[in-house]
Amino acid sequence: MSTPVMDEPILELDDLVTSYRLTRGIGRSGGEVRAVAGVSLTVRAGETVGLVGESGCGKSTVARTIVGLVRPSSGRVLFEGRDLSTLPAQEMRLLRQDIQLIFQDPYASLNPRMTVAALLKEPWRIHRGLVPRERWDEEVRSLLDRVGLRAEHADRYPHQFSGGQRQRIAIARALAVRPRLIVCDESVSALDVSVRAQILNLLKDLQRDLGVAYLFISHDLGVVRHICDRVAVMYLGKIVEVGSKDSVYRHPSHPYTQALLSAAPSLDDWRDDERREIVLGGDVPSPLSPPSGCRFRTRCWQAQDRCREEEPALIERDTDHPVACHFPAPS
Amino acid sequence: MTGVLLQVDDLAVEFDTPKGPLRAVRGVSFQVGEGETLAIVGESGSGKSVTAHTLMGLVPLRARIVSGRVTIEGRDVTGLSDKEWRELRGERIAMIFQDPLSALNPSLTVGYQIAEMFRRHRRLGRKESRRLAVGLMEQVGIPDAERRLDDHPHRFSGGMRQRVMIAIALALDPRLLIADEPTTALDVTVQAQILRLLRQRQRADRLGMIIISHDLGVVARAADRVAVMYAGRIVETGTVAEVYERPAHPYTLGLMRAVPTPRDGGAPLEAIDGQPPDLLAPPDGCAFHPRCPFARDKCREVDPEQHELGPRRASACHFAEEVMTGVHTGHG
Amino acid sequence: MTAFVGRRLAQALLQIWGAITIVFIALRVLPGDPAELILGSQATPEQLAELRAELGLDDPLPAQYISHLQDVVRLDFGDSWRQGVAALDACLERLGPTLVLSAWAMIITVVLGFVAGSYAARHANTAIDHLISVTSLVGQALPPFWIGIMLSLIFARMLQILPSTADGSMASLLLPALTLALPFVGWLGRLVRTGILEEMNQDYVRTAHAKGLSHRVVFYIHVLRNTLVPIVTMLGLLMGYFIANGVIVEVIFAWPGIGSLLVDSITFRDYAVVEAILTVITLCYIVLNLIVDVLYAYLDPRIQLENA
Amino acid sequence: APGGSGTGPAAGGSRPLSAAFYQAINDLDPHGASAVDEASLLANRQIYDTLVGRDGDKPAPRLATSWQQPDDKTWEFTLRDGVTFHDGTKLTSADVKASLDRLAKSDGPQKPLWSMIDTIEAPDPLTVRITTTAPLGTLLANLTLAFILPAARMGEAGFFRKPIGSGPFAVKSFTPSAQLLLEPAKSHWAGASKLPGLRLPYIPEASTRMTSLQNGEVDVTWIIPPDELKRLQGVDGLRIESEPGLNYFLTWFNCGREPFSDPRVRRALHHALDLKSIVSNLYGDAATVMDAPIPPAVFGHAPQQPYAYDPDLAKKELAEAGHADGIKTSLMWFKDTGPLATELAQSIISAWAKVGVIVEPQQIEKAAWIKRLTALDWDIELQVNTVTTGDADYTLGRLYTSEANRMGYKNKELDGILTEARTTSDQERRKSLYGRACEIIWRDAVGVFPAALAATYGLRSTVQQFVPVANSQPEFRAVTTS
Amino acid sequence: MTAVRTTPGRSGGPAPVLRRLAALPLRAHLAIGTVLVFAVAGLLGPLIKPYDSARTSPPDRLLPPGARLSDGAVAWLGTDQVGQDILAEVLAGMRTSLTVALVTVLVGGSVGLFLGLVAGYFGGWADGIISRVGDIQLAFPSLLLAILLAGVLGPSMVNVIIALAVTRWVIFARVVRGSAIAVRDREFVDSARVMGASHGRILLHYILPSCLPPLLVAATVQVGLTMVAEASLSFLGLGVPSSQASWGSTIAEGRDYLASAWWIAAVPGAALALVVVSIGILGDLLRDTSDPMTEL
Ligand SMILES: Nc1ncnc2c1ncn2[C@@H]1O[C@H](COP(=O)(O)OP(=O)(O)OP(=O)(O)O)[C@@H](O)[C@H]1O
Ligand SMILES: Nc1ncnc2c1ncn2[C@@H]1O[C@H](COP(=O)(O)OP(=O)(O)OP(=O)(O)O)[C@@H](O)[C@H]1O
Ligand SMILES: [Mg+2]
Ligand SMILES: [Mg+2]
Repeated sequence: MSTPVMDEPILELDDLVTSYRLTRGIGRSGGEVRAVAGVSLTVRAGETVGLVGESGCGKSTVARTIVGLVRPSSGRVLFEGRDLSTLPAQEMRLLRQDIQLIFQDPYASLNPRMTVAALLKEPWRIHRGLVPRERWDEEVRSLLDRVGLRAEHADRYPHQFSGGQRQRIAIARALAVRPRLIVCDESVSALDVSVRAQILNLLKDLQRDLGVAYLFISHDLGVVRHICDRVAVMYLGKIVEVGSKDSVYRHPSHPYTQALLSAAPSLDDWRDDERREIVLGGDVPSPLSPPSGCRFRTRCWQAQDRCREEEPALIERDTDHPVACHFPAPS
Repeated sequence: MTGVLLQVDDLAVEFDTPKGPLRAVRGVSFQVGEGETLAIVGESGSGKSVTAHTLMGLVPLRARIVSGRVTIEGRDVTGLSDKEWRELRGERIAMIFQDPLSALNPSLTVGYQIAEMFRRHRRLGRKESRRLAVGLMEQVGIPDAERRLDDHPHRFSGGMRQRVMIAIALALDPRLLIADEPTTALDVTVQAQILRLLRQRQRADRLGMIIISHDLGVVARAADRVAVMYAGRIVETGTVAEVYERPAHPYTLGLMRAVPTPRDGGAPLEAIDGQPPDLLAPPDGCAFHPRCPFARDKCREVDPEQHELGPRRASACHFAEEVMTGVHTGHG
Repeated sequence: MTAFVGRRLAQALLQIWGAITIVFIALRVLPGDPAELILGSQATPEQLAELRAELGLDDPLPAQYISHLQDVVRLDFGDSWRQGVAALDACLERLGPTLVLSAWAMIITVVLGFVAGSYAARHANTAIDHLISVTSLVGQALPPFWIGIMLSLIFARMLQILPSTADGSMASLLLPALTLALPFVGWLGRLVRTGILEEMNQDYVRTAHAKGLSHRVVFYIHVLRNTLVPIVTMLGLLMGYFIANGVIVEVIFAWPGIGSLLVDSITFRDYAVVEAILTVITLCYIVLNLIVDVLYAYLDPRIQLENA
Repeated sequence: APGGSGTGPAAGGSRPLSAAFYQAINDLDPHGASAVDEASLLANRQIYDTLVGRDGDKPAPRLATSWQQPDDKTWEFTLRDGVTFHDGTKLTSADVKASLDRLAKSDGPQKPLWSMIDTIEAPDPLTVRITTTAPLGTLLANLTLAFILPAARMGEAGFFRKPIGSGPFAVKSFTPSAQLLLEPAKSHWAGASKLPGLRLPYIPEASTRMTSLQNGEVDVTWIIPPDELKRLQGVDGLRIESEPGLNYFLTWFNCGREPFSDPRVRRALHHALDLKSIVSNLYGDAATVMDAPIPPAVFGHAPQQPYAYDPDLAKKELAEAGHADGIKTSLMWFKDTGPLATELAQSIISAWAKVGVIVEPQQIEKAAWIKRLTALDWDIELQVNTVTTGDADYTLGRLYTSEANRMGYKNKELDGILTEARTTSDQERRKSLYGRACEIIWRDAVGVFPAALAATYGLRSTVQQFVPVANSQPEFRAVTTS
Repeated sequence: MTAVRTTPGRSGGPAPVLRRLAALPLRAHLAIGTVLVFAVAGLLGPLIKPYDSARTSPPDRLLPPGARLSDGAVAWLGTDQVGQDILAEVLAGMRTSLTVALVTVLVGGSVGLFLGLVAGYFGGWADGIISRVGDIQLAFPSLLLAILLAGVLGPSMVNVIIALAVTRWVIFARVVRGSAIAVRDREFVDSARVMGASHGRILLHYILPSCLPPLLVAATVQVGLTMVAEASLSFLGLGVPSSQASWGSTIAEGRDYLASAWWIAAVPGAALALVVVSIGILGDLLRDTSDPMTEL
């Protein structure tokens, strides 16, 4: 596998909107949730982009839209410049291999009735010709080795593994189709710290060796900071701030980002007991009826009348660090 | 430190399983003083919850206290009858659980569930209990308490539900509050709200508090003292500053290094290799030795006792001093 | 709430339409012709033809279907040829006794089922628990008519302490209601048992104990209420079963209910009555389910009628 | 609560007499669709009255005190004076005329009985004159089924839910096929009933019916299932009364079909049956082997020489008819046609199997049975038939003519005999004609006539003055309880 | 005889099955034993005690168990109202009853499985139609529907099966639909979709295996209930015709003799109860062990 050029965009989301229809009874529509309300984001080959935000803000929906589990209601998903929604089914199926998804729950994401070997061979059964049949066993061994499992694990069932091992299997399975982009939806959130560290290290190694790009979804700011090159902060279906890791963490410009960073617990918190922490009041509003204007204004301590009326756009000011706020903190 | 609220000595709890006895808690000792917050950290399955439940007299099904003594406000509670426990729970010691949705009864109103404390323990009337419940809800920061009293839990957000749980726990002014992963199910911003609320209440009432978490960050923010659990034992205790600055057990050290920090600059994390031990058949010697970089022959043979490293500072490692200095030399 | 009820009613209408259609199809394609049954074996072909025309049996099926639907909308099922009265009247006259019987069977089932179920739950995995569970299986394994006849033999013929037929007294309700209830007592008991055991494992029960509540309060105020939620839905179903299973019990105990009338009417091709009865039973069923849904929402506030 | 005002077994003196027949009363319209159901007739006999009744096999006066025939086609009836309906109005010839007119026009099963009626006149309040299109020998027998309604009220809507008649009992309440509750009429020409009331519940399940007789919920019940007869005879507080009945089993061959078009085959099958043993084992005292195509209690019955049980002869005859290898055929019946019908069918089938006739049992549903029966779509069939009027014409004259063509049997001679018997009013002549008909039918083995059923009544000992009757329609006017 | 060897590190294999079998509670052994005994008896019954509905013997009617028949044989379980040996009749009846029950469940189960899978997996209008039809049918109490159909079609084994199967498919379809929906949104199914697996493959390899255990449990329960329902239809005269012995019809016909010749209804009744209870116990066990996660 060739090492790709870093700057080349591999995935582009262009004003992506994804809604869920709530059904009520017999085929009646019960309204729509705009879970993703216009998201634009770029992932370049070989890089890791973090997507952080609170529960329900639409992170998983972004992931599911990218891999084609749900259809966007508007906007485009471009993979290597090609619009996924306009592709013919056949090509679509082929492209599928290039984007893989790893889920949060290592217990639920593996078919309990398949052995590890069967799980890993499944993609080759689906995409015939990807790996010739006679090389399957060999390939399985090398995949297991790749993710730090032993060859004899191939004949076991998922329930015979620990959570960390299962997540390794899930990763091996994603790698089986040699993807260019892996979307990790909270892939380490369910793991204990020590195991989490193993998986994070593994992901980094794989990126170094294979050049895959990651869209890394997490609510854990510490983890995102550790693994990502760039970070996007999401609030209620919208991205409020994107930028390189350093600029976002050092100079958060959006009040929500500031609050998030200040609320995130860290090992060093014991040092200054009476830190000036920003504790936001209230909860994330329901995406069924988002607030007018700026979506964050209901919890923002510096909201003004303008925020109520006008929705701030995600504007790039001087640096490569766009913020969607009328009154961003100077960076 | 003023009076000791809770004293736990050599507590051991076993589960009867089809595969034999599972030693979930293996000789745990600690104390909590008035106005003090003790954090218990440790990975999943290390026995934190079982310990906490045992303190409440809620020994889980098919579990059995093998040994140990629990003293609450100077009173040995190990052999209390059901009725005596009932008088203690809620009145003297109270508990908050991880998932505030499942921990509340879905079919009773929030108001009822709070007021129940006054009605059952204090035998107060319906009106009076409601009035008190409204007061409590306001105290824990639930806006519009009067109106929300008659709502069912599912109408509340996660943070609000946890506030309700706190209100219930604090209803009868207990002296000791146990919080088992009180914020794990919550978002960071809400977690910050709840941690602040707990801290405020604890300071105001000079509560003794045990906060259980697997998140070292949460512990750092919320606690005065830490007890680190591994495989059913407390492997290290001390103040937050002591433990975080100079871990005295290789497991604590491993935990610290496995957590990404702003300072690591994206360098590979130092993961602890291997798996937690099988509690049905814990390894001989120190339970941590198969994963321990410091392990020697002694560790494989002798299960280390807790030994004092200072006032209320202890470690259950044969080579605690070495570990403590190792940290210093390793991470300057 | 109104939207919910409206939607449920729409669904109910659909069900009724379906039921009417099923019955129509079933009755019109079946062999056997009411004209022959009415006139008996001595009728001439001309007489038969005349009567068939009169009964509208000669029209093409779609036409019969349409006019049938129109009649049903007007609640006019035609006359019962055997009773010479409006089919709906004949049917409604018998509905009362069936409902009374079903209601009593329900009361017996619920009382015994809850007692047995909560006892078994409190003594889970003991010999008594297994006994209750096997007994409940046996209750369902015996044909209901067998149970009925045995009860009648023992209590009415041998002991002579209870009447074996409907004579209007409360005592005469006992055997049929018991027969109807017995197979379901164990069934409900098992349901209650698992419900309670499941509920007992819920986190909120732990909370309730941590609050220092007594076992009684935890059980009766916290657990039982939540156990009721899934069971209440079952009870609606159960009442439906009782109305339907009534057929057998009504025959055995000469109970003048709707079920025995139905069986007779099918045998004698009394279409009008069959249609009236099945429509009425379907209606009962649907109304019951509607009540259950509302009750469900009342008991379990998580289910909101608006977006159920 | 359902069931009306009945009481439990322990109730005392004033409770109505409870009499449970084994069939359901569906309708109280005596001219309606269920007019010849035995259960309806039973109810009608209590509520209404007829011009003529039966005494043994002779007509007896009821509402008509006398009658004469001015000519072959004309009958004149003189009505009893002073008869009133339950509402107190007088019963006159106008009521009789209206009732008979209604009957003649009805669509019910009695229609064929009245097709030969020409005019009905009421020249004065106590005289009714009936003219027929041809001489009608069965008129008196038919009139035993013609119940008289009050002309002024019979057209009212809902009249038959609580009808009024001139019979010994008035309707108190009625739930079709569940219960009929009667109270004694204040007056009756033969004397008012002394019973506090009469309850006719329908108890479909035989074992329940027996239970309710035994524990006293029911005072009288009939028919008693054959297997219960012996058992009940030994029970304290009960007594059994029985009477030769009008119900009998018949097994027709489809004489229009191979191989049954050959009388030798039919006779052979007769010889193959040991009816004596089958009937006595199955029915005991509850039935007797028949010696004619109609039961002995019927007017017109003439005993015939029984077919001997001789399987060898049967085989020989079958061989002669070209069926040495046996026959494959079928027997159809419906389950509730009569007591132990299935058992009887099985026994007959087993017996025939022994002579190489393999019969496929076809137990089908009643509606399907009727359809196939009338369409002659069957080989052999088994049924219980009732001579409702007690007159041979009702069965022989109705079913065995070439025109009726009920079993594919056609015999000009028989047709002539039956027509003459119907149109003759000389009863002696009729009797001998039916005797001849019996002989022909028996000789040609149109069917096998296995058993005549007895009308068996179970009574509590407290019931007095009960007269068991052949037609299962006992009268309760004279019954008393002690 | 070959020795049973276990491969270390593998689950399954014969030895663990035997061990698991041995670890079952007593009532499970009794239940399995009963079912086996009846299965063998059903298979060999016609060889031991042939039954022929056309071989009645009126002189031998209603004889108590152990009585000697006119042909010299002993009727160990007595004779019925036409003089048939109850033992032979019960053996023959078992074949009918079990056939009716198994075929009914098989037919109803297959239809239910197919429709349930389609409804549960695809959702949308297919689900709408299937669920609505199911609702319509459930608005009919199942016994009434069976009565109506059996009444309409007339008594025959095939018709009984049709009438009963029509009332069962909804139950199976609901069970399958429920588990299909539960599995449909599980992450491992999503991951197969992301992999590009076709609907057919997902249905067959992912959804179906998860639907089978609950279907199997439902099927076991329904086998028992179907046998009871068949008996109830017989009681109303709508069951298998009496020329074809079935437990249901024997019990139903023996009902008039419960006071005098109890053995007619009691023997097949006891057999029916035993089999149904045994199957019920097995169903319970299946329910407890059907989740592969509990095999740990
Ligand atoms: N299948 C669905 N139908 C309807 N609404 C949905 C569905 N899935 C998600 N939603 C809603 O869409 C919104 C975004 O959900 P999403 O799962 O993308 O959030 P998330 O950021 O991944 O949250 P979490 O951190 O909890 O996983 C939420 O409000 C959620 O309730
Ligand atoms: N009911 C039970 N039966 C058998 N073993 C149990 C039971 N409950 C807990 N255990 C075992 O006891 C040990 C301690 O469990 P405990 O719940 O206290 O862990 P914990 O530290 O609270 O973990 P977590 O962070 O996952 O909540 C674990 O190994 C667990 O498997
Ligand atoms: Mg998510
Ligand atoms: Mg825990």
